[in-house]
Amino acid sequence: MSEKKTPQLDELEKGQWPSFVTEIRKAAAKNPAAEDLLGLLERSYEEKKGHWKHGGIVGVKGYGGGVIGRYTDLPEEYPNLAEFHTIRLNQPSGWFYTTKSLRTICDIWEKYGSGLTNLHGSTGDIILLGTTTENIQPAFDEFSDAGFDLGGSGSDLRTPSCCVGPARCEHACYDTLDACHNITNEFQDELHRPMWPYKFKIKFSGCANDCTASIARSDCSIIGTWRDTLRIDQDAVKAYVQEGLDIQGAVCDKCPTRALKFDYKKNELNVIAEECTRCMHCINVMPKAIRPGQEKGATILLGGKSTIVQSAFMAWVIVPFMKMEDDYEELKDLLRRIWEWWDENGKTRERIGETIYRLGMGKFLREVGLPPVPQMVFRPRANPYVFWQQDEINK
Amino acid sequence: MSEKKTPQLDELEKGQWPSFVTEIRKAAAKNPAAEDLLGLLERSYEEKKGHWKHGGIVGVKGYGGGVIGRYTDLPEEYPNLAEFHTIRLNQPSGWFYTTKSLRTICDIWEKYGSGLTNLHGSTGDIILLGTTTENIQPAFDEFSDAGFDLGGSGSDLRTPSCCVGPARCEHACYDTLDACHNITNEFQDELHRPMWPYKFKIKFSGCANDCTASIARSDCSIIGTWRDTLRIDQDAVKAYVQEGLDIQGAVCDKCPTRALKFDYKKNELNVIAEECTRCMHCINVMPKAIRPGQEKGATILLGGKSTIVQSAFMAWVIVPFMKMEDDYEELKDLLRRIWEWWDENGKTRERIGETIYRLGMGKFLREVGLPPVPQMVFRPRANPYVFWQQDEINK
Amino acid sequence: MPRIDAGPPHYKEMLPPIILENYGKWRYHVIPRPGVLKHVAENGAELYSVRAGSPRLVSIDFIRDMCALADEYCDGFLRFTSRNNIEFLVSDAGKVEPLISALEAKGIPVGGTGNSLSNIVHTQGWVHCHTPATDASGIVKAVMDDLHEYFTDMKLPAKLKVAMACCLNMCGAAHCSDIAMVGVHRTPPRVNDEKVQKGTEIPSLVASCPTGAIRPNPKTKSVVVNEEKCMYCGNCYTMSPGMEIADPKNDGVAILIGGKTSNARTAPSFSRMVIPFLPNNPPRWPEVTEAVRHIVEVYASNARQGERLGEWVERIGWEKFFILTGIEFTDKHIDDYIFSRETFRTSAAFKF
Amino acid sequence: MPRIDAGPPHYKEMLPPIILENYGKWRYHVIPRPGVLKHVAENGAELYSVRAGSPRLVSIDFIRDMCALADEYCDGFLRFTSRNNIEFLVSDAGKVEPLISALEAKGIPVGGTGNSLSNIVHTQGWVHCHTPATDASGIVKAVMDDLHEYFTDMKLPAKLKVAMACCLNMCGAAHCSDIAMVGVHRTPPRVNDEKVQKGTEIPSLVASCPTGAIRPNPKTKSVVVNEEKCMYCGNCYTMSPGMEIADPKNDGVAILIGGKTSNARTAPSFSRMVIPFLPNNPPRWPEVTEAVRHIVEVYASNARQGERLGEWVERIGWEKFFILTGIEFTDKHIDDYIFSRETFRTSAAFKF
Ligand code: SRM
Ligand code: SRM
Ligand code: SRM
Ligand code: SRM
Ligand code: SF4
Ligand code: SF4
Ligand code: SF4
Ligand code: SF4
Ligand code: SF4
Ligand code: SF4
Ligand code: SF4
Ligand code: SF4
Repeated sequence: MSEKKTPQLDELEKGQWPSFVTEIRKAAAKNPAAEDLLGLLERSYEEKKGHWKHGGIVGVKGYGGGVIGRYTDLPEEYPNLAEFHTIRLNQPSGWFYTTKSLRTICDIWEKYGSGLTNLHGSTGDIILLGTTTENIQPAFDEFSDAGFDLGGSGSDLRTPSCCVGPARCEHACYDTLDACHNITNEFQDELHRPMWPYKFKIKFSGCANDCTASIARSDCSIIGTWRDTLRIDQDAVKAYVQEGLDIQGAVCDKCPTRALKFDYKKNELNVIAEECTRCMHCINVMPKAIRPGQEKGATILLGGKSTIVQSAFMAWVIVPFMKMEDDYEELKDLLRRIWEWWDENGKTRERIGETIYRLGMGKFLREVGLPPVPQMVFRPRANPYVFWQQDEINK
Repeated sequence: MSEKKTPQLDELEKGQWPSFVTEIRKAAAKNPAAEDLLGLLERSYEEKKGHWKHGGIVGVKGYGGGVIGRYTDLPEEYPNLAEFHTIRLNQPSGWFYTTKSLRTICDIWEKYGSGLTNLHGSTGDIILLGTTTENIQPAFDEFSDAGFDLGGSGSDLRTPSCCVGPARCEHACYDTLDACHNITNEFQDELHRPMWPYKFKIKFSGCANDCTASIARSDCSIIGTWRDTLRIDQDAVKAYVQEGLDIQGAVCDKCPTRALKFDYKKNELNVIAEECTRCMHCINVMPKAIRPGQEKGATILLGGKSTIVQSAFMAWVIVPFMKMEDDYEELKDLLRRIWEWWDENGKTRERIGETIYRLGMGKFLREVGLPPVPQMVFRPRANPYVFWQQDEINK
Repeated sequence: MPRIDAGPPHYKEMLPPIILENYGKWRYHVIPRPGVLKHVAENGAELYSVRAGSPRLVSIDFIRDMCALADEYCDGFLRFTSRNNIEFLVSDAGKVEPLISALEAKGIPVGGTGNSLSNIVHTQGWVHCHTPATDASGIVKAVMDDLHEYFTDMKLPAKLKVAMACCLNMCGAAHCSDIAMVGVHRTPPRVNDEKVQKGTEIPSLVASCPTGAIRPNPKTKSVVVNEEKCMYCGNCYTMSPGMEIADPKNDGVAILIGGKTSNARTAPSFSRMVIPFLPNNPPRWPEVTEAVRHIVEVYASNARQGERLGEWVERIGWEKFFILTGIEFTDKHIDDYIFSRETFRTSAAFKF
Repeated sequence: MPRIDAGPPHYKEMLPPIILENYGKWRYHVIPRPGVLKHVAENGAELYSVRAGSPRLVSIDFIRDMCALADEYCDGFLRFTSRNNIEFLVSDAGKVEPLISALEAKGIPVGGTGNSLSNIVHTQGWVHCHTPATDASGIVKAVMDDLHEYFTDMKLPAKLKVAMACCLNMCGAAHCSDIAMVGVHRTPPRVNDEKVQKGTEIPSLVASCPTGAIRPNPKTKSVVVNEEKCMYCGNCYTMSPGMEIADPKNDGVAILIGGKTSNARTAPSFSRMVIPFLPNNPPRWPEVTEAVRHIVEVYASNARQGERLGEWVERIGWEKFFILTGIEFTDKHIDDYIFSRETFRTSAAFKF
């Protein structure tokens, strides 16, 4: 294949942004599958059509997921892509690495794979793109020895991920890295052996800025918050005034609940605690002067997913406030109850949000044992189509 | 029956608000059916249960609607309610009456009915409550001679109604009374001979205050508006300032698009024409100083209805601006096209809004021949589930 | 000779001279006192409309009484409003106060203008309809007695539009009212096979159920109801007398709030359920009147001037509304029908 | 010996000393220049994160190169962001500029912080997935080349989060991004009966169609598609290789805008369709890059400081957005799926 020209892809080596084509080319220099990939991709560019197909399930002993089988539909022409599977490795919390650990991955992948990766996949895994059926197990064995494990795929728990949180962010309301690590380890069975109606994703964000986009991208979104009052340092407020920040315009007027009052005369900023919805805006603009309260924890939201089938859903509040402590027992217990309910009620390929949408929050809350609270809704129902339970009516 | 006690209803003759029980009692003094009604109602109050049932269809020669058949399920006990039908008379535009015309109605109804009425029914008709099958035709004949005609019922056009409009309101952007009268007369056949999948209501409001609640209560809601700029009389603005009106707070800050700028120094109020959405708020607060523009017409909205089956729908924009002139030919033509489409596509007991919801605005607009415009939506679709037409794709 | 399709009387025949002269030429209005609108025309002409409350369900005697007043004070011209109030069209300013006195002497309240509670748009109930879950006129009377002061005064933050519908057909704008009282059932229909067999079109009956709870039963030539799926809307009963839905032990009233239809400031909005059920306690429905008064009072004392009920709640947040009113929030408040998704709080920002 | 279910490496092993010491004790941050975050701890310790763009699809050579830089400038510690940028964790202020120079020398852009365009979250496309309607990496490269200045500068009104998904599965947060490019099909699947017969569970296949367009065909033991009902989502193809959906002549890219996921100021929101279709024109998709640039430019020159793209559009109104951008509004923009009702303008207030 190496002689083949790739005029279209060549165009994508121009320009200022680093080029994935250059990357494939680098891998192609050492690896025949990567070389075939250049050719196949050029062909796709010509034909405006992908050349990958469904195929047999592949995997690692003891695991039900973590590897995505992939086969080209042109195996005669691109024999090195006849099998070109993906291995998903579970990333460390917060995507932190030592160069040593990254190099280990590279070395193993050089041996068993195409040398191409995604850092990272959209769910958060280390994506190792392109290996053969045969190489999967030995590759896994070495990754495992090096301290890595597979991520999720199929109808299971998917690899949880988290924002940088307390490792480098002053806003973090709970330890996202620890929570992510802890939950990932607690639910290894759920992560590695598909058993549910469909996939289930968990993402951890330390505050309402939601730097993992968890509300849109995970079935269970865990967003840090606080229950008391945000803290304001009046000296720092004065310093911002001196720097020329328009506190009224850029902060107070944009507070969604108008909870902030700026006193021009005293250069003092005050918050009406019960009005604040902890949206993070003021803290974002004035991180030196304002920070979260002290009674910290997280809001648990459920149901996020993308478009297929019933439309995209954003996750919604099911627990307004949960302390993130005691080894996350409360969260774990809740997740187990949710999964049990979903397992019993969900249809095949129905995400938890769709199951609840179909059957109703009322049934879900009653059966999972969560108390209904107004925080779960933007507003109550507009229709009067209420279901009554047997014990609520007069016989 | 006259000896029967009505202890429960008696309670409803107490209190400061005029009592419907007193009204029934007045009618009962002259009419045995009204007298039975007191007894039947008292019984409903005891049993917490209605005593009316479905029954045979009744009507007037040449008409398919306008009369609602009603029968008690206790005819033995309340023989005068064995038949107790409603006649719906089409009210004059704007519910204006001379005392002469009202007295005529009373006289005829005294002769043929219970003497009880609703002024008016929720759709707008003069509701004559309670007559026998036998009396319907002679009652109609006399009403007809007196210049009245039946309203709608069943799967037909329902009696249109309109706000007081130019008769007494400075805000009216078109002649609601004339439009209502004209359209009602144009579509007498549609009003009187049920022919559609379900009912169809039209209401006319002269401006966005929507004093007939048309957006919620009618399939087709016709709301007055203007296309140029609202007019501000600066002298009157100054007068309001002098009266102590907080123009910034009560007017500018509440303008939904912040289109109004108040100049404190000059006591001048100005509008950014293209920002104004003609919501009426500023005009409502300062009717002496602000009024609609001069290029007046109406916005046409479609699809309003109450809860059953698919949820309540509010009507939505299908024509942002239509001149209300030339004998309303444009509107009539549009209505005809809408009805034709609905007739072809609607299921039994499916309101037009539900038909469009089921089949999509795209299909509706294409087939009815209306150009899609952004004014039809608050925001575009969030899903990418677009239908393409045969002539739009490459073969 | 009766004519067919003659249409309604022409409205122009019904208009007083002052209106005919100033038709489309009104310049502005003021509200000199509760219940009175003063409209001033471009040429300076002044029309006083005196708005009077009506029970809507009225006898011909009542109408004749009102006609007598109209003859005396306004040359025989009057109208009704879209909320069933009566408006006396007075062109002689001097007759306004005498008319008001005459009305009050008859026990007819004057009010309903400006920032007041207007008349309650309502329906038939036990008086004349066959599908009600409660009465309409009775509740309306009880509530209007209780809230009378808000009709005759203009002491609310904004207009307050209350509606009453006796079943989920909601004949009126209950679904978009500041406060709506709606008759609701709470148990599935009991199928009377005999009645269903007689003249009910089974496929239409099956199709009428919003939740698909009705299945045909070929054996009985009738239908069966999946009670788990039924939410008691009563639509099947509208389709067939055999679907007996009325249940005196369990029928009652739900309260929804926060709707509006005007476009002023904010878009028209649906009313939202705040009390899923209150019992039918005729003749005066104390639980209902109390609940409505309570909501009105909390609104009146918390909202800003000019804020409609729903605008106020949306500003402070529904979670705050439940705290301020002390109304219990339950699973019944959470939507589980077609458009439920839009009501879920897909945001981490809320008040505790 | 490989272990099963050992889980990922512990993150603490991956953290530089300055983070271990100040874990959970950061006090505030500033952005001294585009691409550099300076976090200050309670004890005054300072950590500089240098953010560098990555094509995400990278070779091990690239990773080793980055490791070499990390070794040289930050003691061997680095991380990746949730948008696939690389962050070098520099504890020595003096090494920041040299690191940046070294990166730039390698053609690696530094930026993506504050009010800038960050990296484009994207997917596999023709490189590795079997359901794509377009490529992902190619479009991303073309767009990032074109908008490079917005990555390296912070001259936008607010953060700009762009996503690219190559099919409607939308592997990423395309559905809630400021700008989303989504690969779309436009013709119904061509049923390959043979492939369907082989191992496809027909009931699951039928159930997979959101619009109910697929019916089983007992004769062929396959299925038929009601082409009128199909909106080309491709979900059936995910279920069965026999539902051939790719159509080079008609596949392309749709643009959606205005979504966000942060709760700051306004609730998270979905992206909304503004351009239903642009053709697949590899290798550089000029129609797509132009459309995106145009939207970014109109946004940048019209929005207020601090306003996310969707916040800006919601403030001015979508009708105004279409005027300002000159993008044509068509029937395709109007929702016709489950939650369409909520998007209809049920209000008479709008801009012309
Ligand atoms: C690799 C990855 C895209 C990427 O380039 O990063 C990916 C790739 C695929 N996704 Fe995904 N999804 C990936 C993250 C996502 C995300 C984003 C996220 O997790 O934050 C989403 C949207 C969020 C969500 O879950 O809804 C996502 C929504 C889907 C869906 C639609 C699910 C739905 O309910 O709407 C499918 C369809 C399916 O499951 O059959 C899907 C299916 C697929 C499949 C398995 C389709 C297939 O069978 O070929 C793709 C395999 C491609 C391949 O070549 O290996 N992928 N997928 C991401 C996983 C990497 C990782 O593990 O880190
Ligand atoms: C009389 C009236 C209530 C009133 O007390 O004022 C009324 C009474 C009935 N309505 Fe209504 N509707 C009346 C206005 C309304 C309105 C309000 C409006 O028109 O502005 C609505 C809500 C708006 C709408 O159309 O959606 C309304 C929504 C319904 C519905 C539900 C329709 C839906 O699509 O959701 C039904 C059910 C049906 O049609 O089978 C219904 C059915 C009925 C029936 C015919 C039910 C029945 O078969 O018994 C009621 C006859 C009662 C009787 O005793 O005569 N009525 N109905 C109103 C008509 C008077 C008039 O002509 O002026
Ligand atoms: C007489 C009537 C029209 C008719 O043809 O019958 C009418 C007449 C006027 N309306 Fe209305 N409205 C009338 C029903 C309505 C309705 C419909 C309804 O109540 O079901 C609405 C929409 C209700 C809603 O939004 O839920 C309505 C929303 C308004 C508004 C907008 C209020 C707001 O801020 O939301 C105004 C403006 C204002 O009052 O500032 C208004 C203003 C007016 C003005 C001031 C117009 C004018 O300049 O003459 C009239 C006197 C209002 C007053 O009472 O203070 N009118 N008005 C109706 C009287 C009903 C009644 O007896 O109480
Ligand atoms: C590094 C990263 C977290 C991680 O674990 O990887 C991160 C880090 C920070 N985010 Fe973020 N955010 C990161 C992804 C996100 C995401 C998710 C995404 O992009 O997919 C979001 C939600 C996106 C959305 O709303 O659509 C996000 C929404 C924010 C916001 C809210 C912005 C807004 O006003 O809507 C802030 C606050 C701010 O910047 O004022 C914020 C603030 C911050 C701060 C300032 C937090 C801090 O004090 O350290 C960090 C530097 C921001 C900067 O770049 O200017 N971060 N941030 C992510 C960097 C991605 C990248 O490479 O560009
Ligand atoms: S989500 Fe909050 S805590 Fe986490 S990185 Fe973003 S701003 Fe920091
Ligand atoms: S966090 Fe948000 S809601 Fe709370 S005071 Fe700050 S800006 Fe307002
Ligand atoms: S809708 Fe407008 S024009 Fe009609 S009465 Fe109300 S305020 Fe006047
Ligand atoms: S009519 Fe409404 S939108 Fe227009 S300027 Fe007045 S308040 Fe603003
Ligand atoms: S609301 Fe229901 S019960 Fe009341 S009048 Fe209308 S249809 Fe009859
Ligand atoms: S009451 Fe409503 S939900 Fe119940 S069976 Fe009848 S139609 Fe269906
Ligand atoms: S968006 Fe679609 S085509 Fe792209 S990687 Fe995900 S599943 Fe594959
Ligand atoms: S592409 Fe989507 S809509 Fe079309 S048949 Fe397949 S699943 Fe159904």
